[in-house]
Amino acid sequence: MNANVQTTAGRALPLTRAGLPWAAPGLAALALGAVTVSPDAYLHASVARMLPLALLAVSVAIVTGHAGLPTLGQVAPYAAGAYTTARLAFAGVTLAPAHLLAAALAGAVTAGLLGAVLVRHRGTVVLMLSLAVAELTAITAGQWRAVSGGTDGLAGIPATYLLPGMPPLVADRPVLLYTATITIAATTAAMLLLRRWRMLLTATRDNEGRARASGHPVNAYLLAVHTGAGAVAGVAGALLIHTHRWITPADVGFSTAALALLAVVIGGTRSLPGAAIGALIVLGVRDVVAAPWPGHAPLLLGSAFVVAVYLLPGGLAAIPQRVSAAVGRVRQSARHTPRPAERTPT
Amino acid sequence: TSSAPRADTIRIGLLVSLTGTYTTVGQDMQRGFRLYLDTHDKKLGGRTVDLVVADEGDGPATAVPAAQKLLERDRVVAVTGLVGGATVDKVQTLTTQRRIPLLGANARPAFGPVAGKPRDLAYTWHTSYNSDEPGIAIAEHVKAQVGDGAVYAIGPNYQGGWDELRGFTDTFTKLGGRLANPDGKTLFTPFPATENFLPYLNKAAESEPKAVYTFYAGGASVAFVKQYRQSDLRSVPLYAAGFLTEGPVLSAQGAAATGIRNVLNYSPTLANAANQDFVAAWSAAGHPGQPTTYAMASYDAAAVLDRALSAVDGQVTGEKLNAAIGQVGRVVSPRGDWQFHPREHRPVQRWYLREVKPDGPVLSNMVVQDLTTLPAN
Amino acid sequence: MSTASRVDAVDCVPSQRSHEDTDRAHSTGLVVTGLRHAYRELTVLDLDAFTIAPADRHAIIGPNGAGKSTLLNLLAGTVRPTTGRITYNGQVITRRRAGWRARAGIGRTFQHPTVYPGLTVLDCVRMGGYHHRRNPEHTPEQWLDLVGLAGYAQQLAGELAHGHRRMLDLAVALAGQPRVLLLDEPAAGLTDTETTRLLDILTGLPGWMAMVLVEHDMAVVTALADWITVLHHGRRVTDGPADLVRADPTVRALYLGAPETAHAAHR
Amino acid sequence: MLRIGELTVGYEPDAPVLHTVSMALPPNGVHAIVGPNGAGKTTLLHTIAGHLRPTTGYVMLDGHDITGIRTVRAARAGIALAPQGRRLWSSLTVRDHLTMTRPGAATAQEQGCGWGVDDLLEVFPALAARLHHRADQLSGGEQQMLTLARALRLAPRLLLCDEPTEGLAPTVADRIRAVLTDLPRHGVTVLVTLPQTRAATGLAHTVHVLTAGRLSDPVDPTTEHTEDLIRRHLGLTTDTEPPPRTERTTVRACHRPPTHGWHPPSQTPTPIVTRKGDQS
Amino acid sequence: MDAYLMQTVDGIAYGLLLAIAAAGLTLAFGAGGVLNLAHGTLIAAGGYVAAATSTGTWGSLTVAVLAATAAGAAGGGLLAVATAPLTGRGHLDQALLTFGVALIGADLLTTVYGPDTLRPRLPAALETTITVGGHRYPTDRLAVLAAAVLVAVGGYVLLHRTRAGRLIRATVDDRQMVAGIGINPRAVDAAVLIASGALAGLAGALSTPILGVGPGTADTTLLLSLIIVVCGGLGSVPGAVAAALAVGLVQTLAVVTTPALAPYLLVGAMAVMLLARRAPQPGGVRG
Ligand SMILES: Nc1ncnc2c1ncn2[C@@H]1O[C@H](COP(=O)(O)OP(=O)(O)OP(=O)(O)O)[C@@H](O)[C@H]1O
Ligand SMILES: Nc1ncnc2c1ncn2[C@@H]1O[C@H](COP(=O)(O)OP(=O)(O)OP(=O)(O)O)[C@@H](O)[C@H]1O
Ligand SMILES: [Mg+2]
Ligand SMILES: [Mg+2]
Repeated sequence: MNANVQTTAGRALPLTRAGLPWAAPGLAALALGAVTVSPDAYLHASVARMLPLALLAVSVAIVTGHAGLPTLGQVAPYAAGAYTTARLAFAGVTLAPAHLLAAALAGAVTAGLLGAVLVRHRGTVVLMLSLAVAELTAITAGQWRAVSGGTDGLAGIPATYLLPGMPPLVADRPVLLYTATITIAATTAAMLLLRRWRMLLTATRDNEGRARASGHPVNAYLLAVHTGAGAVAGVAGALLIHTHRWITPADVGFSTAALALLAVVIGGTRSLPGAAIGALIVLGVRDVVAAPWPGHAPLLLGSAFVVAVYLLPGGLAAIPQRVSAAVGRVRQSARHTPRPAERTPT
Repeated sequence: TSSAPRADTIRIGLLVSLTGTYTTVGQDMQRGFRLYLDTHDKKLGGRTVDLVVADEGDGPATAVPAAQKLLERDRVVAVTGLVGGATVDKVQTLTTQRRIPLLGANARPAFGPVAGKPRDLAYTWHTSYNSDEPGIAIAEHVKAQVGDGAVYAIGPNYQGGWDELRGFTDTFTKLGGRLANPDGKTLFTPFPATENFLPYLNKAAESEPKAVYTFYAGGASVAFVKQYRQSDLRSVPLYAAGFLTEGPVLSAQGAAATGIRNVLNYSPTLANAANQDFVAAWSAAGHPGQPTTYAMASYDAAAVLDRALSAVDGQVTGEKLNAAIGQVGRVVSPRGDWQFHPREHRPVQRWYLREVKPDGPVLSNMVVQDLTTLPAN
Repeated sequence: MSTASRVDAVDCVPSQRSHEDTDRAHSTGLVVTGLRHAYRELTVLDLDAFTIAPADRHAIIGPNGAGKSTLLNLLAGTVRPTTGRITYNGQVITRRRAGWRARAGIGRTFQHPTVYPGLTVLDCVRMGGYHHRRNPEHTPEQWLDLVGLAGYAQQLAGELAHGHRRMLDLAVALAGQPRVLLLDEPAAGLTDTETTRLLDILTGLPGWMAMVLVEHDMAVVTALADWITVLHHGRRVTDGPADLVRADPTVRALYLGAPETAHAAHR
Repeated sequence: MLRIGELTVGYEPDAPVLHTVSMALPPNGVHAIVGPNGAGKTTLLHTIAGHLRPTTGYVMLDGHDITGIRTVRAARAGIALAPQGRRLWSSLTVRDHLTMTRPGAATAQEQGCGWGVDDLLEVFPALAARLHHRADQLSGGEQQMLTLARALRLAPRLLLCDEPTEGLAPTVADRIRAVLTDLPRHGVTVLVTLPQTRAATGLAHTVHVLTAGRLSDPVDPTTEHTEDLIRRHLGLTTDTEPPPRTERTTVRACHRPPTHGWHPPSQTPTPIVTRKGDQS
Repeated sequence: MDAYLMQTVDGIAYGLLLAIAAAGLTLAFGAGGVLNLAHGTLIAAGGYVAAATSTGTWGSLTVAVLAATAAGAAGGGLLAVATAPLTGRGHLDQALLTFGVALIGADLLTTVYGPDTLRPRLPAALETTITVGGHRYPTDRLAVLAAAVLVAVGGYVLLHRTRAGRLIRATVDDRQMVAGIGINPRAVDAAVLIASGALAGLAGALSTPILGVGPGTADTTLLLSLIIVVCGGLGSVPGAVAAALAVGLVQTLAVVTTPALAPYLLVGAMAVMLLARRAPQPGGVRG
């Protein structure tokens, strides 16, 4: 059997295959750089404001795409990170590294505890359990007034400092630079870690029974990934406080979770940069593109979702592959003459 | 729209909910503001107004980006509207930072400290009221009505509900009133999830209250009123913050709402001339039903801006406009004349006791009596 | 559930195995006692005692639905028994999960192999040996070579033909370096040549490895097994050395049918 | 009955699995395809049943061009497939499978007979005992029986069976062979893939050999040297030759008990987890 | 005790009201495998249509119910067309599409009917209360209770007792083999969505007289329906009814007995219901 011929042919070009996962973060970094350089303060503030959700979407993509557990529950570690940061800031701890560390820890612990329950389930049950998690997070945030300030939330959270002695991070451009750096760094770190785990997680998603029969502690893998994603979500929560300096329970509730999950689908479930860009698209449509038509943001957002489903099967992440496949088809038809249309029914 | 406005044109941002739970309120506020413009030649203080409307949505998550766009892209000289308390709380820091007056026309939250310092309210004004004022205003009347009897307090479980109910219960108990609630604490129902109030109401009936006090708004108020009349409480007098029966919800409630006594700073049946003009203009503009307190407060916000802008010379800036707002003095309003409280930057105004009665073919909140003027200086 | 041909009445026939074999199994093999598995009221397996000692080549045969796969699932930890006890190397493992047992050396193949459709064939084998010390004598490539899939190393496992998947499943199981290998119909759907290759692979495995073989192809069973257990309705009908069992009239009536019909000429 | 011409089929654009395959099946017979694993047997049956579209070539049923028609129409035209790998509806019971599938109207009339649920249960008594079990609760062999029963229930004119006896006990396999042999008398043409040459020659009127996507001319199994002929077809074109005997020693050699990691159990019970880095 | 009896009756009535709301989703998502997040929007559409049609007479009520059902079916048909190209692309893509459709639909509904909360007018006989065991109880809820029983029985027969019901589930399990027995799986998909849309429209007409219909209706009903369908075990009518009753009782009995926990009760109960189900023994049991 000419198996070798069969396997190499017809696949994505080798260049896109190897370079693809890194092209996206590179491009994203470039785009963000361009935004930072531009003089438009509104642009700076808008993009900075979107990045926490982008990082949350990355965390959702890790759980949904890589662990195979569709989740709305990552808002819980997000909330843990955000409120930890807020409380630290109110308590006088204003150093960004301390915030990030504490938030990551809080997120990981929260996700670890939730994961212990969630990873025993699969599919729709996970989705609904995590929906319960999202709702409970928002409700708890609303009721626990001492921490969250009630349903109206907290405002006027002290600004953070990158290092002692530096000016506070309040101006739009530095905030954007800082947030973008953290977002890209966290995404890249997650991608690197996941690359090492790719085989294990694919196996777990594809055929859990076989994986267990080969000695793989499947639930432990999933718990580890869930916890790690929780740390990312915690960092995203810290960024939320750093960019907004306010928070309401609704920001850590179902609607945020749903937006993050939809961003992940737009990005192409397993692609972390895709998820982040998906989040930027979603928020961009809702907050920027729709602004001239007040009251019709849902209409535009809905249309964007519909268009994304039809035009981007497989999400943003699949675009390079589809392009290279199209190129392949063109080449193919150039080489072969089209097959004869007539069949000879004798 | 980012080009600089001409000298005789000024740009004003109207941030209201056009999507989500509070769309009705937001729409009314927009109608109110535009009504003032339309009846005043589309000019405020002699300047043509370029009104930029932005959607507040369901809360700060959508409202803050919209506010930021108003401030940074459209460079408005004032922001008005704002339906939700949480939104005001967050947007206020943005406007203050940029020295642009924020002239809220609906919710006014408690404004917690910023970074440990008390909130700077120099640039923050409201043409509405504090959320606890309706309850404060009606407490004495209810006490007089129930005598020694107990009152059952029930409301939605969120900041607005907490404030509204606290205003009533604190004042009521200070006056020696007794709550019928088992532990003396107001019953708060999950918000916005509750649509079936019957269990709560039937439960409340067990404590045999002399009256019930409540605050709900929007869709929940329709369900509440309808189910109140189906519950074991049906013949117990119902007192409420006026939002329960304000605006289009009243027609959805239908006959079930008749007889509800409620408190508000406005009624379309008020007999003053400003109100008669206002109501007439409202109908003339083709808007359905009668104007609401939301529309009225937004109408007044336009009126305040009108007076303030006429006092500003030359190029309008946020600072100049803010200073002028502080000087507007008496505002002639459909609710009766009022003026800003010098420190609190909100109206010192009269509150009315209203009752839902048939007014010709439709139901209306008819004024029964004046209650009190708040805030007391 | 009552037809004349049924042997429901037959209770679990005691095992014929010698005491030495059983003792060996107690210290270093798998021992099953009083194992019963039921789905709701339907008992699908009921074995009083069943032992696998190192170096055993133990075949399990029986009609469809006899409970053979269920027995393998129970041994591998994929399902939990309703009652009963399983020990391995003298240690009770009844409550241990499948992953733990696999790491402890109980490997298996599946009756309906799918392996990992999204991984390449080579990666599938890598995943099989993931929990084991890398051994230069047994690289994944060598395992693939052994089962004859070296040419497909970079193809996705989901795109393999059915017979190839079965061989890949075996390679994955072997990569786990088991001490007890549970094989569920490894020859089903294989061609003559592949069956020969399979037999070569299995007979070539280290002698100390215990093997439990579920198979309907009697040629394979005869070539490999030195002990056969016959199951029916979850109970042991008989067991014994291969040739004795094959000659057993009950087994013929129940399972094998007349030897001539098996491959009788057409017409 | 069925004519296939110059069929080229593949899963990816430039890597066909079947190369210009042609064959003609006379009606009312049992026809077998044998070939090594991965030769493309399943691919061929799926193409006939409309699950796959060929890149070139044609498929004709009773003189009608059915190339690339959709599965629904193929089924309505009287083609039933008993696929490899069961493909049952896991949430339905055995009874549901049988009652839901109904004889295609046209074929049932023509044939004047179909398989009733009771007939099928008589052929597969094991299913009768499992009528109310869901398909995913059946044993492997029971699933295989149900796959066949479902295809038969459709009363097809052309029955495609992909390795129908896989995983079946010898007695049941015999019964199925008997059923298949009997089908032509009811006007059904059977195309069956079988991995084993002997099984095919015992069953079919004609045998085709498929190797590496190329189909041989039909072989008549009644002639004397059939099996040799088939062997030759297989042997001539396969590159996966039966391994020469010498290979066996290499296999052995590669399985010396390893020195570490995979060591033979000693008589004394050892800690059993052999995780990476457990012993050092 | 007597009071709790009343609350229990109300819990059952409210639960059955929710069961009606969830009926369409039970069919589409539970049985048909289409995660239809536009379900709530279809219910709202039915509600608006009913509110606009009914004038308080029996005749207009009948027309309203029929019109709402037809509107829902039309919406379902639209969804069927929209989701047809997505077969085989998984739940998340369906979720994205139907969520988009839901957002668009909600915008259109508020544009057409305005943002106010509307309530269909009922005939006077249904607006009153009747006395049950010394307590008064609203007639409209009893009427809905009766309608719910009809819908549930009908749904049970359709899904669990007819060939159509089996076809729906078979199509989810393996569409190609459904085609292989001569039935077009796309037709099955379309029929499922149209029927589910009709049920949603009907639910809108039946529930809005009690709860009203406004911009928030779609989200609230979608959430409750999802909870009921998933807790009920996806596609089982008795399961869905049981889950609906459980939710109904939680929302009536539990919230008044432990008001402090009221905000947590609904989702908490859902989580408990899901966790109480034995965690599935994941794949591979079938060797
Ligand atoms: N979905 C697929 N994508 C790509 N290649 C495939 C796919 N399915 C099968 N193939 C390839 O096509 C070839 C023929 O496969 P097919 O399943 O038709 O073989 P077969 O003759 O039926 O083998 P077996 O006897 O093992 O069932 C194999 O090389 C296989 O790898
Ligand atoms: N999850 C389940 N629920 C109910 N019954 C089951 C379940 N799994 C298996 N069974 C039943 O248990 C019996 C034994 O099944 P098992 O798979 O062990 O049979 P088997 O001996 O491997 O048969 P085959 O040779 O056909 O593979 C079968 O009758 C089957 O129907
Ligand atoms: Mg089996
Ligand atoms: Mg095959």
